[in-house]
Parts: sequence; structure tokens; C-alpha cells
Amino acid sequence: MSEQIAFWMLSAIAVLGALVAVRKRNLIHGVFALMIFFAALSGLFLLLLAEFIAAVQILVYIGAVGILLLFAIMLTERVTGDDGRRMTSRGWFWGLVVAAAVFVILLLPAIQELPPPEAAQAIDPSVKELGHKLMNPYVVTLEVLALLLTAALIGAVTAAQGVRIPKEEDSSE
Amino acid sequence: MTLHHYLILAAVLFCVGLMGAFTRRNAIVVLFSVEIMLNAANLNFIAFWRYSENPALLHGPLFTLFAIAVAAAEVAVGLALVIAVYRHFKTVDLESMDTLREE
Amino acid sequence: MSLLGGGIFKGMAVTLRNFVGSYFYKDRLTTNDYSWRPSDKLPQRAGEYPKEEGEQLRDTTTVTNYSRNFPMLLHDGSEPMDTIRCVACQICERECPPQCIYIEKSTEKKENAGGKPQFFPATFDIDVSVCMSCQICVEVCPFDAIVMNSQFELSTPDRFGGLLLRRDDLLKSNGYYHKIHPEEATARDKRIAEEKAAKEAKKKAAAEAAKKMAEEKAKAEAEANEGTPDMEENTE
Amino acid sequence: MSSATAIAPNYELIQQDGLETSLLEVSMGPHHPSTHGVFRMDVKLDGETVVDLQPVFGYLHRNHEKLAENMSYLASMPFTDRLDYFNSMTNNWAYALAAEKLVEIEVPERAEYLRVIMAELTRLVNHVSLVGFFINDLGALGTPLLYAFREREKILDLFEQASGARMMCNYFRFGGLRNDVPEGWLDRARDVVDRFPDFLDEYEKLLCENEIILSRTQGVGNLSRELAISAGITGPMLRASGVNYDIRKVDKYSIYDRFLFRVPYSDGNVGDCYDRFMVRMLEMRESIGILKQALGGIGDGPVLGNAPKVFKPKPAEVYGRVEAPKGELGFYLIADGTPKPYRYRVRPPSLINLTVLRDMCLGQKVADAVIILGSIDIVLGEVDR
Amino acid sequence: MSLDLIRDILIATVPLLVIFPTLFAFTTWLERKALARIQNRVGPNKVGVPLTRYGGRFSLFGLGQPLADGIKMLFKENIVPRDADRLFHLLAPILALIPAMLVLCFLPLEFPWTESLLPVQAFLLDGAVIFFFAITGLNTLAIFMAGWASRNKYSLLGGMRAIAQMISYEIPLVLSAVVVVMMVGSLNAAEIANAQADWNWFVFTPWGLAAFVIFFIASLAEINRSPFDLPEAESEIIAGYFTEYSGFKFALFFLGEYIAMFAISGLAVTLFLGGGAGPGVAALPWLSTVWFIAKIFALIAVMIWLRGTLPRLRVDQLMGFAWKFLLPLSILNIIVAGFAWHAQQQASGILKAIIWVACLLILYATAKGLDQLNRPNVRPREYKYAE
Repeated sequence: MSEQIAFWMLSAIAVLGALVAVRKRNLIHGVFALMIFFAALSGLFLLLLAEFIAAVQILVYIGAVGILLLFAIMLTERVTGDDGRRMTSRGWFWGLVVAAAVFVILLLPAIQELPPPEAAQAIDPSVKELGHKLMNPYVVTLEVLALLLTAALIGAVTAAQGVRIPKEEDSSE
Repeated sequence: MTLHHYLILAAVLFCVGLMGAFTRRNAIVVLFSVEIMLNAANLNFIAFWRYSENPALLHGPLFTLFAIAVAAAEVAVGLALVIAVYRHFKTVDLESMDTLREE
Repeated sequence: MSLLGGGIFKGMAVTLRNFVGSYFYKDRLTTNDYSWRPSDKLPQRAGEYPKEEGEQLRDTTTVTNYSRNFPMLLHDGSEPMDTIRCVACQICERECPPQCIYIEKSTEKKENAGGKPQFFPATFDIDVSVCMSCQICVEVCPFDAIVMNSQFELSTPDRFGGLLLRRDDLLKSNGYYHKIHPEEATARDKRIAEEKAAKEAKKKAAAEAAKKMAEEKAKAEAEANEGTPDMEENTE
Repeated sequence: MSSATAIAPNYELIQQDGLETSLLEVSMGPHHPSTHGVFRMDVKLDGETVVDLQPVFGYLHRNHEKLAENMSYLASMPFTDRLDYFNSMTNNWAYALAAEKLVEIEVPERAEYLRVIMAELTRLVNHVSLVGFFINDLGALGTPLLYAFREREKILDLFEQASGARMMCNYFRFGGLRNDVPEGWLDRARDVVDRFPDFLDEYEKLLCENEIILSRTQGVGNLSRELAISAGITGPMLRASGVNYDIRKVDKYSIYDRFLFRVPYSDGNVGDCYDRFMVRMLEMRESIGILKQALGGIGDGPVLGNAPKVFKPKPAEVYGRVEAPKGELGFYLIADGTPKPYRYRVRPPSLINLTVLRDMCLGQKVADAVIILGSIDIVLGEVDR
Repeated sequence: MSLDLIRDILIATVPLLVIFPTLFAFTTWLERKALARIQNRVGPNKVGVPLTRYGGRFSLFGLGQPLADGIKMLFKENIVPRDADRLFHLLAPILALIPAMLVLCFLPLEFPWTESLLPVQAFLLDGAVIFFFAITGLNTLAIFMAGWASRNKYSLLGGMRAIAQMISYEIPLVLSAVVVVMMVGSLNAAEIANAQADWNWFVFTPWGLAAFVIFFIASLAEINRSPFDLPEAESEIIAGYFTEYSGFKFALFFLGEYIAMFAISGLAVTLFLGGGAGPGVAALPWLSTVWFIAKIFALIAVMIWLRGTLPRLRVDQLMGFAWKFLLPLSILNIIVAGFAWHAQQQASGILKAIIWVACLLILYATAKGLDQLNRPNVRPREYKYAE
């Protein structure tokens, strides 16, 4: 029962957060709505007993991605966004149609008769096990991921810096 | 709670993200939308893992972990690109970046 | 090659010593408890603050001795207006830097403490909201008629009228002056007595020398006390 | 100025970088915790870096000079207290020196000794609290300041016992002092002076080796020797830039030639906030030396010469100056034969030292601007007059 | 939802929500009093219990001061700038408080009345430590929110400083905790605390000591304490991100800050100082809670002491300190810990001592070298004297 209440609340928050994030004109508000969405998702992960993923979700998405987005917004946009420009793209109607279509397609299996879902097994996942898995079968993946992150870091710095005339003292802020 | 609940929720979230990506002009909002879609997918992974026959294999969390890492990299590069674009075009409006279009 | 963070540790040692020292050494805890409690009387002058039990205020007697607050007018006897020293010469009014003194001279003369007919101030106002306690008026007064009071509790609900001290508020006896500034008052009285003695000796000598001169001198003195004496003559 | 042109191209580069980083214009003051009074700095920031700074003052203007031209010479003495309200004694002295030149009054020896004692005590008060304020600007929670105030209080008690007021002393008169110090005052002063080095030891231990203070102050707010001289900087700030110039040595006014003391100055390589801070710390030691000599050598005698209270000087121009704790404090008087000065002009060290603020701050961080202002040591009463 | 669960949750959480705000009140008093004594003042000594103004006899060293402050804060006018984002301006202090309160659950604090409710104790979560770090990071957002919503330049500067600072210092913070996690082999807070029973505190190992120092310094920056209080640097940017806050919202920020202080000290105690371990715990289990809180207060006392002594760093020095000093040092510490810990497992007696001394020397020499590299020319100078 308590699980159901938590699920419905969290999913409502997640959907609302996502909707506000994509529809809000004020981007800072949008980012915070997005973070609420991330937090709700983290709660859902906890509900599914994926503790570590929930923690990582908060750590990475709210702690890192959110802040990055905030900085990007501060660097690029007039944040209030009350400039009266059209918010939506030219093909917004077709976009909406496609989104709705995808939604329907995704739900088709559910509309059709599905086999009754199995009940979840009782599990006791441990972070240690996850760590062992990362070291034993997935170590190459982990290394590749590390490489990818490094590459992304360098790439991001290079792309964001652009062509820069060297200065004597480069203030990083 | 059953797997279906989570799958439908993930579908809704994915479509919200899709709608945002299709209908907004702001590059950063499009990035938001992509993140929402990615997270919906992650939710699916975890839900499938939870209701799988052999959760001890931890495939779902591991895959999600990798997906989150990749997503973080994606956001970093994506935002760097947005900033690079902004530097060039002085806007993050996706529709005004049409220099490759034939006139 | 100094210790890493050594300067910070040294500083922390100093603050620790002060922390501990503030409990043991009066030298390190200089705070006085000046707080006022409802049961306490309002302090009348500096140094009368209530004390915490067993706590000594710093030595305020010397401070009080030289402290200057707002001016007051001196009189010598029991009846203030009969023995007022001020002759309304208006030097202080002119010299006052913030110009907070307002004097109106009386139209007729009256006998002062010395038995001499003198003018007196019909009005003598000091606006203590303007006064800056500089003591210039005390220094320029040739008659030792104005000195500094040390009463500071002048708070009033009426900020215009209440802070304008009238002549009768300002009049204080020489005895009161002795009470608040004992050293200064004694020195002043001594000087006045000396000056008086010197004057009388001079007078006597002059009287012995020539009687005619004495008459002229009396006349001149009357002139000097009349109108406003010229500035450069007023050397003390 | 040179640093201004040095910063401008750099700033252009930031703009060319493409990102429209708009400058953040911050009006620091007039009610800002660290502007030392009602002083305003219009700062333009690029991130945290100061790219432009405009000092704005005048909020405390009280018409000091014009007021003095409309009252007798003696009457403006109490007003000089209000110039640099930390150092009323030296303000009095500079004005008294100018007026004494005007009417050629001799000052009795005891008065000269007391004047030196008061001036050096004032220097202690000023430097010790300046260092406290400076460290406060660096972000300490008032601890050094309160230690400084603890010691300052002892000296202010001395002032109060001598003159009747702690800060607005109004103690000097043309031809001496208003009154002699009370009985036992000299012993108390000796006691305070004897114990002051202990406090300085503690103070130096607390501050001078602290890594954070060292790295915050060194290389910040550099003032070159040349700029310091051409801008007319005086006092500890000039000596911190490597110029050996002290009016006590140059003019040998009063009886300063009788005392042995040294003037600390830096080698002039940088002239940063650390130098200004240290020069003041070292100067306090020298002041204690002077005080000990003066308190030892003082004799009996009158403290006020036979000088007129109110006078009409002959038409003349005079300039009297002293080494005030903040720099050269001078009073320029033109007499026209009336009891009031025709022209009365103050040379305020605070204001003139403040003129190089912009040059020192450009290119520094906003936190540095605050401590540079603190290291200049201004008092707004003197800047605005 | 079963009533039992609600009851259990209430029993597990409400004490946290009561005990720590009470301790917060006491800590504000302690801080004011200790700072006052460091500065040779008396500190609050008038307001007693019950709020006697002129007390003397009942003033109880001014212990009523926090209560009086709280009442004052509660009744003060709530001022919102005209141009402020009202919603965010309201939400920011709440958001600042929530994560701080939330992370308290991850401290292995066992209260006598919660013994029967182990399933709801969050610190038994397998990833309690990583949750702790994740949720502490949320504070950044609240501060940014406050800085941005106030529409004040000082607030914005403070917010930006806070973000830069907290993100930078999170890295050495986490990396220094990694050493402990490596040694215990678990992210579970209770397990980490239990591993340190019998004076096997990690702070008594060289790498543990180094990690503790790094952790403590980084935690000072995380909770914006002096000498890293740049986001609220009074002499530079007034009050930073809470310049525009008054009354109860300000009190919430204040509360959040102190709760965060408890939380991060609690984590330091858990990771390095043996958790609830201490003399007498074996006989009286409830003593572990007392020890835990006593250790927290010991750390807070050091923080107050530092606050009374040190000025603050400049923003670029702050970042440099995190990236160029703490980060390399903590990475080296992980390496040293990895090797030395394994080496000393087999070794015994003298060899162990040699390994320990060698570790200490390596770490100190590296720290010294990094310091020299970062500030090559900073040292006291000589001055000339003119006769």
C-alpha cells in the first residue's frame, strides 16, 4: 500500500516536472523543474530497490548536470525569457503529432492483452555486488567509459573554448 | 505495483521528452528533453531488472550506470556545443541556425 | 623550511591563549558591565553606572575630573541670579564654534557677588543638540563664569525645547562645580584668588602712587565692563 | 595610468571570446560593510575581476574649510578633531603648528614633550586599529580588531584622562596644550607603553606568519615607487613603496630631533598590501621607542606659553605639516589681518592617498579591491572634510 | 498504509527533527560565547531562562539567547525585493534546509527508542555514504536559487561563488572518504562505524589522518565556514546569497547551515573518528550516542576556533587550493593507502612502524611540495630602516 502511494506520488511529480521543464518559458524555472523530475526518478529507483542507481542519479543528474545546465543558461540566454518571441518551433504541430503517435505505439502492447505481469522477486542487492560486477565481467566497459568521459571532458572544453587568443593570465571563471 | 505501471510511466515520460524536443526552439530546452527521454529509458532498464527472473545478475543497474555516465558526457559535450553555437550565432534558437540550408 | 600551516597554528595558539586568558585575567577581559536594570536609579553623572557584584569599574575619578560635557553657568552664592558671574560680555557667543550660545544682555545693571553693579544675561540659551563640548567658551571667558558640566543624562521626549537649556537650567553653584571637577575647580578658585589679590595689590600700589590715577582707572574699568571688549585686548 | 591601459586590451579579448559576458556593475557603498564609512566604489566586474573602479565620495562633506574661514583661529581647533577622528591629536598639532608659525608663538618644552607623546600614542592607536580593520577586510571575524581595540582602549583612557574626551580630544592650543596632564598620568602612560610591546608580540604572532594573510596580501595592490611619488602619496603607504620619507625626519619639527628612532621602509620592489601592513607594524615599534624616550625625558614646567587666545595675525601665508599616522597632514593658512583666516586649506593624507585606488585595483579580484582600500587607510571624515 | 509504519517512521525521524534543532540552538549560543571569549568579550550573558532580561541570577550564562533570537527572527518582517522571483525566493531557504535535515538520517546514530525499528534506519542503506554526498550536493542548488531569485548583484555573486566552491571541494571530500571506504570495503555507514571499534579509529593511521585533514578542510568549504566563507563574505559581498533575506527565511538558512555543519561533522566522526566508539560503550550501549554527539561538538569547537582565528581566502586561491593542493594530495593518499595498507597487513612490529612513518613522510613532503609549487614567492619579507 505504502509502495503504491509512493509510486503514484513520485510518478505524478515526475510527469509534472518533465512537463514544466519542457513547457516553461523561464529557463531557470525549467531547470529546477527538471531537477524535480530527476529527484522523483531517483525516488522511483529507490522504490525499485536500486539504491546505488538512485544515489548516482542524484549525484550526477542533480549535482552535476543540473548545475552545468544552470551555468549554460546563465552564459547564453536572457533567462527571464519574457521577450515575447515565439517559444515553439515552426513544426510544433507535427512534432506534437509524432510525439502522440510514438506514445500510442509504445502503449500498443499494453492496450493489447499482455501476459499477466510476474510479481517481483524479493531481492537484496548490494553495492558490493555491483562493484564486483563492474570489476569482473564489465571491466572493459568501465575502462571504455572512463575513456569516453575523458574524451568528453576534453571535447567539451575545446568546443566551449573556441578559438581563443592566448592571454597572459587566463581566468578560468 | 507491476512492471506495467513502470513501463507506462516510462512511456509517458519519454513522450513528454519527445514532445519537448520536437516543439521547442531553444537548444537548451531540447537538451532537457533529451535528458528526460534518457531517464525514461533508464527507468525502463531498472524496472525490467527488478521484475526479471534473475535480478542477481544486476544487468539493469549496470546498464543504467553506464547510461548515466554516457548521458553525463553527452550533456557536457552538448552544452559545450550549445555555447559554441551561441558564440557563433549569438542565439540558441535552433531555427535560426540554418546556414546549411539552401536558399 | 617552515612547518606547513605553521603560521595558522601559531595564530590559533594566540587565540586559544586569549580564550583561556579571558576567564582568568582581568587584563584580557576589559568589558565593563554597564547594563541598566529596572531596579537601578538613573545614573546622574559619569561613573555612576551600576556595577555587577564584585566587579570593579575602571577608575573613573580622574576621567570625571577632566570630562567635559555641556557648559553650565557658575554662581557663587545661594541665590543664583544675585551672584551670577556672567556679565553677558558675549565673547563665548562669538567664539563658540558651532554657535550654539545665544545671549541677550540685560538693559540695567545689577550688583553681583563682588558687590559691583554689572550687566547680566537676560537670556542665556545653549542648544545642547548643537553643542560639541569643545570647551572653547570656558577658555575664552574672562570672568570664569562658564565651565563644563559633566551631567550627560539629558534625554528628553522634546527634541527642540527639551534640548535648549535656558539660563536658569544652566546656573549651577560653585559648590556643585567643586563636586564634579574638584581639581579643576580648586585650581580655578586659586587662580581667581591670586588674580584678585594681584589686582588689589596693584590697585593699592596705584592708589598709593597717585590718587588721580585711581579715579581714572576706575573709570576705565567701568568702560571695559561696559560694551563689548575688543578681542585683542582679551588676553588671559 | 599604465595599469589602466594594461587592462583594457585584456578586457577586449574577453569580449572577442564570443560569449557576451556583460560586465557586472556593482555599487559598493555608500553603505557597505567594508568601505570604512560612507564611501562608494562603482566597480565594474568581469566575473570577479575588477575592470573599472570609480571612487565616489563626498557623502560626509561638512564644509570644514569654509566653516573655518568664518570663525576665529581658535574656534576651528575643535573642528580639526573631526577630520580624521582616529587621530585628533595629530590633527590638532598640524593646525597648531600652522597657527604658531603665523603668530610666532614659542611652545614650552613640557608641552612639546607632551605633544610628541600624544602624537605617538595616536600613531599607535591608528596603526593598531588600522591593522585590525585591515584583517577584518580580509575576512577575519573581528578577532584582531577586537584585540586592537582592547589595547586602543587603554590609550584612549589616557587621552580621556588628559583631555576629557576619548576621540575628540581638542587638546592642543596655540602655544602649547589646553591643560597639563593630571597627576600620575605619566606613570600610567609609562605603564601602558611598557606593556604595549607584549601585545605587539602577540599581534605579530597572530598575523605576520599566517599563510592566508601572506597569500592574500602579497602581490595585491602593487603601487610602484614612481607612481607613489608622482601621485603625492605620503606616510606609511609611501614608505611601503620604498621611499624613505618621513616628515619627522625631514622637517624635524617640534623636538623630534632629540629622539633616536628609525623609519622602516620597504625595498620598493612591489609595494603591495603586505608591505603597507608590515610597515605599519614596524612603525609601531619605533613609536614605542620614541614614547619611552619622551616619557623619560619630560620635565616640569608650564604647558601653555603666554599666547593670546584670540588674535589678529598680520597678513601672511603659512603651511604647517606633521607626519600624521596616515601621511602628511598639512594646514595652509592665509591671514589677512582679521581674526579669521582668509583661506584655510587642509592637505588631507587620506584623500591624496586614495587617488591611486583605481590604479591599484584594476585587474585585481573584487575581494582585493576591499583590502586595497583597507590598506590605504582612509577616514572619510578627512577625505570629504 | 499501515499505521505501524507511520508510527515507526515518526519514531525514527521526529527525534532527529527535534534533537538537532535543539542542538542548533545550543550551538549558536556556544559559538557566540566561544567567539566572544576568543575576542576577549563576554558574549551573550543577559537573556536567561525564561527570557529574563536583566537577569543576573537567572541569566544562566545567556542560555536563553537562542530562544530570544528565534522569537525575534520569527516576528521580523519578511521582506522580498520587488524584482525578486517570489516563488524561488520562498523556496530557497526551504530547499536549503531539507537536504541538510535529510542527510542526518545517514548518520549511524542509534537512539535507544529506535532499536526495534532497524528497517527504517536509513544509515543501514547499502550506499549510505554515497547517498550522503549526493544529498549534500543539493545544498548548492538552494544557494544558487537564493542568489538568483534575490535579483541582487551581491546575492548573485555569492551564489556563483557558492556553486564554484562547493562543486570543487566535493571532489577532495569524496576522494578522502574513498580511503575509508576502501579499508572497510563497504559504503554502509553502520559498518564503517563498527569497523572502528576498540580504538581502531581511522584517524590513527597515516592515510586516515591525511584523509581526515583533507576531509575536514573540504568540509569547511562545503558548509561555507571560515576560512572558506566566501559565499557570505561580509567584507566583500555583504551577506552573499542571503543578502535579501530577513526574518524567518533567514533563520531557515541559518538553521540549514548549522544542521549541515552537524551532518558533515557527523560524517567525519563516522568515517574517521570511530563513530559512536568510546570508553564505556560496551557496558552502556546508549553511551555511543553520547560519544557520537560529543565528537561532533569537538569538531564544531575546532570550527569555531578556526573561525575566530583566520581571515578568508580569495576566490582564485580557494579554487587553486582545492584543485592544485587538496585534489592531488587526496589522490596520492588513495594510492598510498592502497599500497601501504596492503603492505602492513602482512608486516608486523617494526616494519609496520616503518611503513607508517614512510607514509606520513611521503604525504607531508608532497603537501609541502605542493604548497611550494602553488605559492612560490609567498613568505615574510625583510624591511629596511632609515636612521
